[in-house]
Amino acid sequence: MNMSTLMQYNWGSMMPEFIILITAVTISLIDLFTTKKSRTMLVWFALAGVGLATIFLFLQLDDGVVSILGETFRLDSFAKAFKLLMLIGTGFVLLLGLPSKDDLKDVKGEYYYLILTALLGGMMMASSADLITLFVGLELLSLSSYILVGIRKTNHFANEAAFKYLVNGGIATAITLFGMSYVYGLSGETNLYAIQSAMASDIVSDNRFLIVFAFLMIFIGLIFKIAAAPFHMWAPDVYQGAETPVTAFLSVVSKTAGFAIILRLLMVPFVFAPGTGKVITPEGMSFESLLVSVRPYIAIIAILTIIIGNIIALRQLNAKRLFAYSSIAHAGYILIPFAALSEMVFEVVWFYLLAYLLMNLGAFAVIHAVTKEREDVTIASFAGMFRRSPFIAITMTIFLLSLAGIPFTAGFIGKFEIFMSALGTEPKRYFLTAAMLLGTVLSYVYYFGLFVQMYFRPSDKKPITISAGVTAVLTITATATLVIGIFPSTALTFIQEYFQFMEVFNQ
Amino acid sequence: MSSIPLSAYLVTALLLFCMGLYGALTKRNAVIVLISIELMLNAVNVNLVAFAKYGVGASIRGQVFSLFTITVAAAEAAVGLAILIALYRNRATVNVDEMNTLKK
Amino acid sequence: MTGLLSILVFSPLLGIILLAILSPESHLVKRIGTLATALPLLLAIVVYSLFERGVEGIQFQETVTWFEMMTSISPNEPYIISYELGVTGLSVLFLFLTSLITFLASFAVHRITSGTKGFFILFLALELGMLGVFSSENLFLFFLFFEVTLVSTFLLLGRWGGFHKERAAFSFLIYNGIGSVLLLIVIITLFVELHTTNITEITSMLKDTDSFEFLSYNMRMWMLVLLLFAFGTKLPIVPLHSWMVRVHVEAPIALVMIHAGVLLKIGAYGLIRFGGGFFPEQLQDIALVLAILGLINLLYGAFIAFVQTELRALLAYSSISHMGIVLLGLASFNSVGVQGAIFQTISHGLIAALLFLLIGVLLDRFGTTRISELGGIASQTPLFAGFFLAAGLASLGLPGMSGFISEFLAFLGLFESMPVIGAIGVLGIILTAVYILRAVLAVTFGERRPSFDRKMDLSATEVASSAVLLILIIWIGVYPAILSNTLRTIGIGG
Amino acid sequence: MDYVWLIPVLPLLSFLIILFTRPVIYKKAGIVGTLFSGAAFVGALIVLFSHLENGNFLVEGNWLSIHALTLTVGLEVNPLNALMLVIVTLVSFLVHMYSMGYMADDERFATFFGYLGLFTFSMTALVLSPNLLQIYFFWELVGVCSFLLVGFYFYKPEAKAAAKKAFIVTRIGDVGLLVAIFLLYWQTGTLELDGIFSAAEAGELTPAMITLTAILIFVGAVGKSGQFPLHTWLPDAMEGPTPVSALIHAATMVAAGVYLVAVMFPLFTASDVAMMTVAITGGVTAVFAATIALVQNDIKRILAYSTISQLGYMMLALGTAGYTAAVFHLTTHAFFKALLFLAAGSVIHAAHEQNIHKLGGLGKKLKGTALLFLIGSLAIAGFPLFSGFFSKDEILASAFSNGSYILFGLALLTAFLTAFYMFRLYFLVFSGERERNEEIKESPRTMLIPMMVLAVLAVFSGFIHTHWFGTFLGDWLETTPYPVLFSSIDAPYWIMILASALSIGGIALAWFMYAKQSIPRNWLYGSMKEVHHVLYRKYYVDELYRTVFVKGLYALSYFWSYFDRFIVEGGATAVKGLVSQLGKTGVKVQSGQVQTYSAVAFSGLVLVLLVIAALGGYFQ
Repeated sequence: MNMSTLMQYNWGSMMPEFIILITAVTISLIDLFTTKKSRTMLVWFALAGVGLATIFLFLQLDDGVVSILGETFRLDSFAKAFKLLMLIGTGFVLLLGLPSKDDLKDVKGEYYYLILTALLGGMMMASSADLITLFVGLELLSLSSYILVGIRKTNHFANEAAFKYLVNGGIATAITLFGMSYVYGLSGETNLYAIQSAMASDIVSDNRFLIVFAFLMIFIGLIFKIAAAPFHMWAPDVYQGAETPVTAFLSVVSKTAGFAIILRLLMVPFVFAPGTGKVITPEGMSFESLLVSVRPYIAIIAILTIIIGNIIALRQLNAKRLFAYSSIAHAGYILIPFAALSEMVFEVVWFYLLAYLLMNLGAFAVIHAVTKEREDVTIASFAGMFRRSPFIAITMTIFLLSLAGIPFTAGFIGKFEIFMSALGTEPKRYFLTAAMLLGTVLSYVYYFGLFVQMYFRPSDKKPITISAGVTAVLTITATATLVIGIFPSTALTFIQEYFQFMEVFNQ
Repeated sequence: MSSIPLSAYLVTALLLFCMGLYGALTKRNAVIVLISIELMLNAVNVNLVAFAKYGVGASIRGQVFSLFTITVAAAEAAVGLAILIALYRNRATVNVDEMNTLKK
Repeated sequence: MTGLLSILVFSPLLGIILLAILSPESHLVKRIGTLATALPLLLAIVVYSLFERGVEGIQFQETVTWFEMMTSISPNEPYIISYELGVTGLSVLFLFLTSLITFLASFAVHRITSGTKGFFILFLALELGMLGVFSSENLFLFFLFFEVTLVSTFLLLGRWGGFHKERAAFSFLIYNGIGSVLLLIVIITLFVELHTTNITEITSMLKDTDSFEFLSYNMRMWMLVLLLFAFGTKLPIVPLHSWMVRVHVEAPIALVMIHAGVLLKIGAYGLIRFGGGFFPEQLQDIALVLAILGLINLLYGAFIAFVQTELRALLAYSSISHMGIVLLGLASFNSVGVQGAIFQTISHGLIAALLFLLIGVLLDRFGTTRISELGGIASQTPLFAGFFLAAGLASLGLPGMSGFISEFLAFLGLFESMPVIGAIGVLGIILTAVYILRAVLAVTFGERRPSFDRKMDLSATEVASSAVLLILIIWIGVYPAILSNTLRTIGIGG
Repeated sequence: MDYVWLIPVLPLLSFLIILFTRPVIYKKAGIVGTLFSGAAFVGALIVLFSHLENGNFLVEGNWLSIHALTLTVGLEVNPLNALMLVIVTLVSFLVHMYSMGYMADDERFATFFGYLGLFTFSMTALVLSPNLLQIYFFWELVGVCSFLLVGFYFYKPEAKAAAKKAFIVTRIGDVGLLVAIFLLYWQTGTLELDGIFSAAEAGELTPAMITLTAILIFVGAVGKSGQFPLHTWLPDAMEGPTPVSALIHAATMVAAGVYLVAVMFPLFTASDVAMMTVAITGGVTAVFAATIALVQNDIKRILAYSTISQLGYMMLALGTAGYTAAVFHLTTHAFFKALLFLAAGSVIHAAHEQNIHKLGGLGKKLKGTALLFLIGSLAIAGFPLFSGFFSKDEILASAFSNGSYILFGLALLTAFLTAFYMFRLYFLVFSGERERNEEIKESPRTMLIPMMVLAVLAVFSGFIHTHWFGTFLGDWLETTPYPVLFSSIDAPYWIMILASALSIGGIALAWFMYAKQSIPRNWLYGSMKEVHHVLYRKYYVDELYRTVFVKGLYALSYFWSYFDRFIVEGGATAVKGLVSQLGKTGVKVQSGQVQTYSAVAFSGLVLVLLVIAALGGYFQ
């Protein structure tokens, strides 16, 4: 690989990544040479970077599949779609961090460029076509978020949360890697598409149990990122310990990246891999597809996640922990189309992640606003919210309704599609449907419990002042939630026009 | 050419992995926990390198992969220790059992 | 007259907006609130009068494609969902009922002491939901409006309810939440199989035989059972009723009027329109089960109502008992019985509304609805006593009032298909008389209590609103053709 | 004829007018009501005579049509209901007039007349109905009017209880009728009388079905006419104002049961079992009530029991195919029983006392009333040449010619008892001497005139059907449009003599005991204490019902309400508890120990791997 080959790559397709990288580096440099006072501009800088990257991403929407750097970096609809979500999410998170007049002191430069590097990692995960790059991206995201969680050095909750996150994350990574190593061993390839074709070989079908084990190890390792059972238990502690914007980042961007890698890394290479079960066809005995034979286990994991998330959420008093469990439950919902192997899995997952991004970020923005006055936000601190700040109350209402999947919100359409994906496949996935049904009803209790606080309970406290950033986030997310809920076509047609998700499979 | 079969390497790696896991799940000292995680990652490296040499369609990729893993592992260790130090500053302990203020 | 239905359904929005910009202290709130409920009533009357009786099929149909879902694997067959409104003879009656009862209930809202503005806004939202439910021609749309009623009722109940309001609100939420999600399952199953949620299309698609290839008999049966659960919770069918008793006891009177008058009827409407419309064969096969359930409702409710010491709980159980007759009529599975069921839903809507309107007065004047604390009030409040007695008689199915003809038709239908169950069922008629008279006489008759002197009798508005309801009740009772003409085209399955 | 509809409408108008102008017209309500009912009476007379000229009349229209089902409404005039129409309107008119005096100083004067109007409307409409549904419709309405009027003194607990009892007990009967209607509809496809009868004749109904429906209809009649075992409400109904007792609970509504059986007679005659049931019930009731009447002390209750007994008499007649006899007795009974009640009312009005042992010697003070009461008593006792004499004789005759001598015996016994208890009542109230301090004066003319009219009828109405001067009534009744079976009665004369002997004997016995007092009054009490007690407590029927039905109902209801609270709600609560318990454990597992978390995750992985290895057959 010489210079000329390097030059002839279509580097334009990596433009968003480059922009984020450059912004991160510049911010870190500026951070070195500036005083605390003038650091507010960093936020704007970071935002500008993200914005620019988004613009470039939009410019790329129309060009087809591009893969460079020896097939390691791949830009297809799948990548674009998920990158888009991550960029938007990060943008909102940065807006949340927009400091209001009174708290200039705790502006930390590293916070901004670490978020950007984390984002960069996520984007790499979305659009890399090689185990190695995937792994690097994953770790870039993980390492940056470990530090982000513990960024309040002096707060021992933050330290503890960070440490827990790190230990769990490390083990998860190790498990994933272990699985990957076997995949490499059996295929001799690290490129996903090469693996895909190698999977058809006899060696693989002879060691098909090994490949299934590898698959499951990778999967279990990866669900750590999306906080699905049984790898969910870190989430509440970490969410609680971290600063709210960071929590928002973990629960939205990092989760999106997690789904991106799960979908790509588990669907692309293994789509033709042989499974454990035998099927008798007219032209002789063959093995069912691996995805088919592991489906029940994925389904069980999804169901467990939904049940655990919702049931434990019922008993939470701390708002952040509550939403941690709620986001666990939502991870379970999003796993359903994957577990159902629905033909619309990509559309559904993407749409739900979009809805989830809006409503969850909004909810965390509200928590952030409430956090400003007191350290730990409990359910009770929402009491009488409608009197204290109607704006927060109403936006929060929209987010809660959306999370609960009540009509006229994005969340409802998302749930509707998930149900469709579970019932639209043959055979129909009744267990998944039932689990989601149960989860939804359980979730009513704690979401509407917040209504009780906000509208029914009296409050003696003073009105809440919220920063411009939070206001912006709340306004945008709330509006978007409603708009997508009432006119789903806005999002649905966007998918149909720009994202041909099936690209992800072909070379 | 040594005549050690591939499976031997794999078993070694598996044992290594399990030791690491055992350490990570049981040791009370946070530092040891971090080290154990490193152990697990190294198990992966053994796998990769073994496969790269004797595996199906043996190729250089495995070794490249392992290089990346080593680097990342180093970074992870660094971050881990940094966090641990911060924790130690605030709590004056590295005992994992005492890191349970976040619960319920 | 296209767009008329949309105007009707969304007319409460006008009031909502007006109230939203109004200051909570403004004295206009109550007036505007009531006026805002008058508007839909007018429109509903217009729709009702323009409705062509005896004409088959949907009227005032409106169709706008809303959005479509496509899968990248099979993009050529998209899932289309459109905004479709339309009324049949069945739903046009419910539209009128809804807007009327809401209008009358809005006077009861005036007694609310705190947060009248918020109450009215949610109240109008609730009306919007109900109107939407009854005029949607599309299951998806139906569900959306159904949920709107769910949320607004929860908030109304939880904020303005009685002592155990939040408990009541949550049990309402959970039971109905489960119900609605089950309904959603059915809707989606039909949607993914038939690629449409238009009620008429689904009905016709399910009729033709080759649809059995992708929707087997058993599956239909399951869907019917799900529907039975979904709407049975609303109706409610014993033993899914405990939430409903709580709501009756805890909710503010204006809401109870709506709840007993209209919301419970959504259950009946759904069962008739979807259960009967989509899965007639299956319905016929479980007719016996349905009948037995109805019988249980009828007698169970009556027995328990007999020993209630609190009027609102008593009326709650009486509602359960009366809804049993709806089930019986439906189970008879002949046009007479089904019409009886429909008659019963309408008539019970009016009667329940009237009864609770009076209960509201009772609460307002005497501050209690415990039978033991009342008695002999006919001496002080003769008008109230008169109306209360009349309402009671209507509720126990006195000929000349709407209750009688409904029960008569329902049982007449039932006696054709299952005389034995009918014979047991008529016991319910006796029991009804027993508990209604016990309650009514205990409150109005008896020795005069000096402590009740100087209690104010019905006010002019109260007399007017009660009179309107009573007149309708008697009108239907004396000239039932007024309903049957509109329902002429309605068979089993709406 | 075409203006028949006016007859029900007029009283309805009076009801509406009074209802809406109640506060305004107050005292004038009486006049309004009387005028309208008077007009109705005139109308009824016109109808009667025009029927005599140009026969039966029927007009019908659609009421409700649903797919196959078509229900009609209509008006019919045939001999039977033309006669009933006259009776109803006449008595109603007289009672209206009487009430102007009787109710004069009641504060709810207007309301009372409103109710009377409503009742008259319902009763006349009931009589004019050509189909079962319509009959049932007004059947219930008259029931409600009776309920309202019994509970007229709503502040009296007894009145409240009585009203409730009246409504519920009759409703039990009504349900029987309702079921009969349902069955008949699905058997014959119509509810119109001629349709049903023709279907019955054409043999579309199985004999069993005919019997069943007939008996169910009879159950309805039993409820309304206070026949055993549903008689308990009627005596209590005496809590209502006395004019009401005269109008509703003596002359008209309670007779509706008999009327119903008469209307459905073709159906009954088609089934011997049904006929037997009717006859036996009637006979038993007649004696049963008469025996109770022997020992009661309340003037109105005695009359109530006598009413029950007399209605039983009519049923007996019908059961023994004595259609004419029954209708005949219905007519005469309407007059003399109304008279008796009004007279009793005038006594109560004057003396403010209902206990006959506290009354007495009123003959001097209330000459008019005493005379009228005497006429009434003679009539009911069947004293020769009084109206009751002829109608009773007719019944005895039909019972005899029917051939069942037990029933005949019962009838005779009843005749004797009736004579005895009526004159016991008369003598105790009017004869003898008693010093009173308070002033007792004769009732006003508005009350006396109606009684006089009735007295005249009580004396002479018997002559409309005699075997001496002509059986006008019977002949006329035979012009009915329906296939009614008229049994030709050829009774030996000794029956008539025996009957008169019995009545005179009863009167004499009463005279000896209560007027001349040559026989100790309380010999029954003295000699057969138990018997007296059983009779006095009305055979303990009320007690029985209270323990069996009322208590039973309470028991059931409480059982189910506890079931509701503990099983149904308890189940829901249990589920709730289970879920939150799960939540608790989940929270416990969340120990904050980071290594637990990873351990859980890893064990999950291991579990999955083991399972898939086991299921996938890795271990083979």
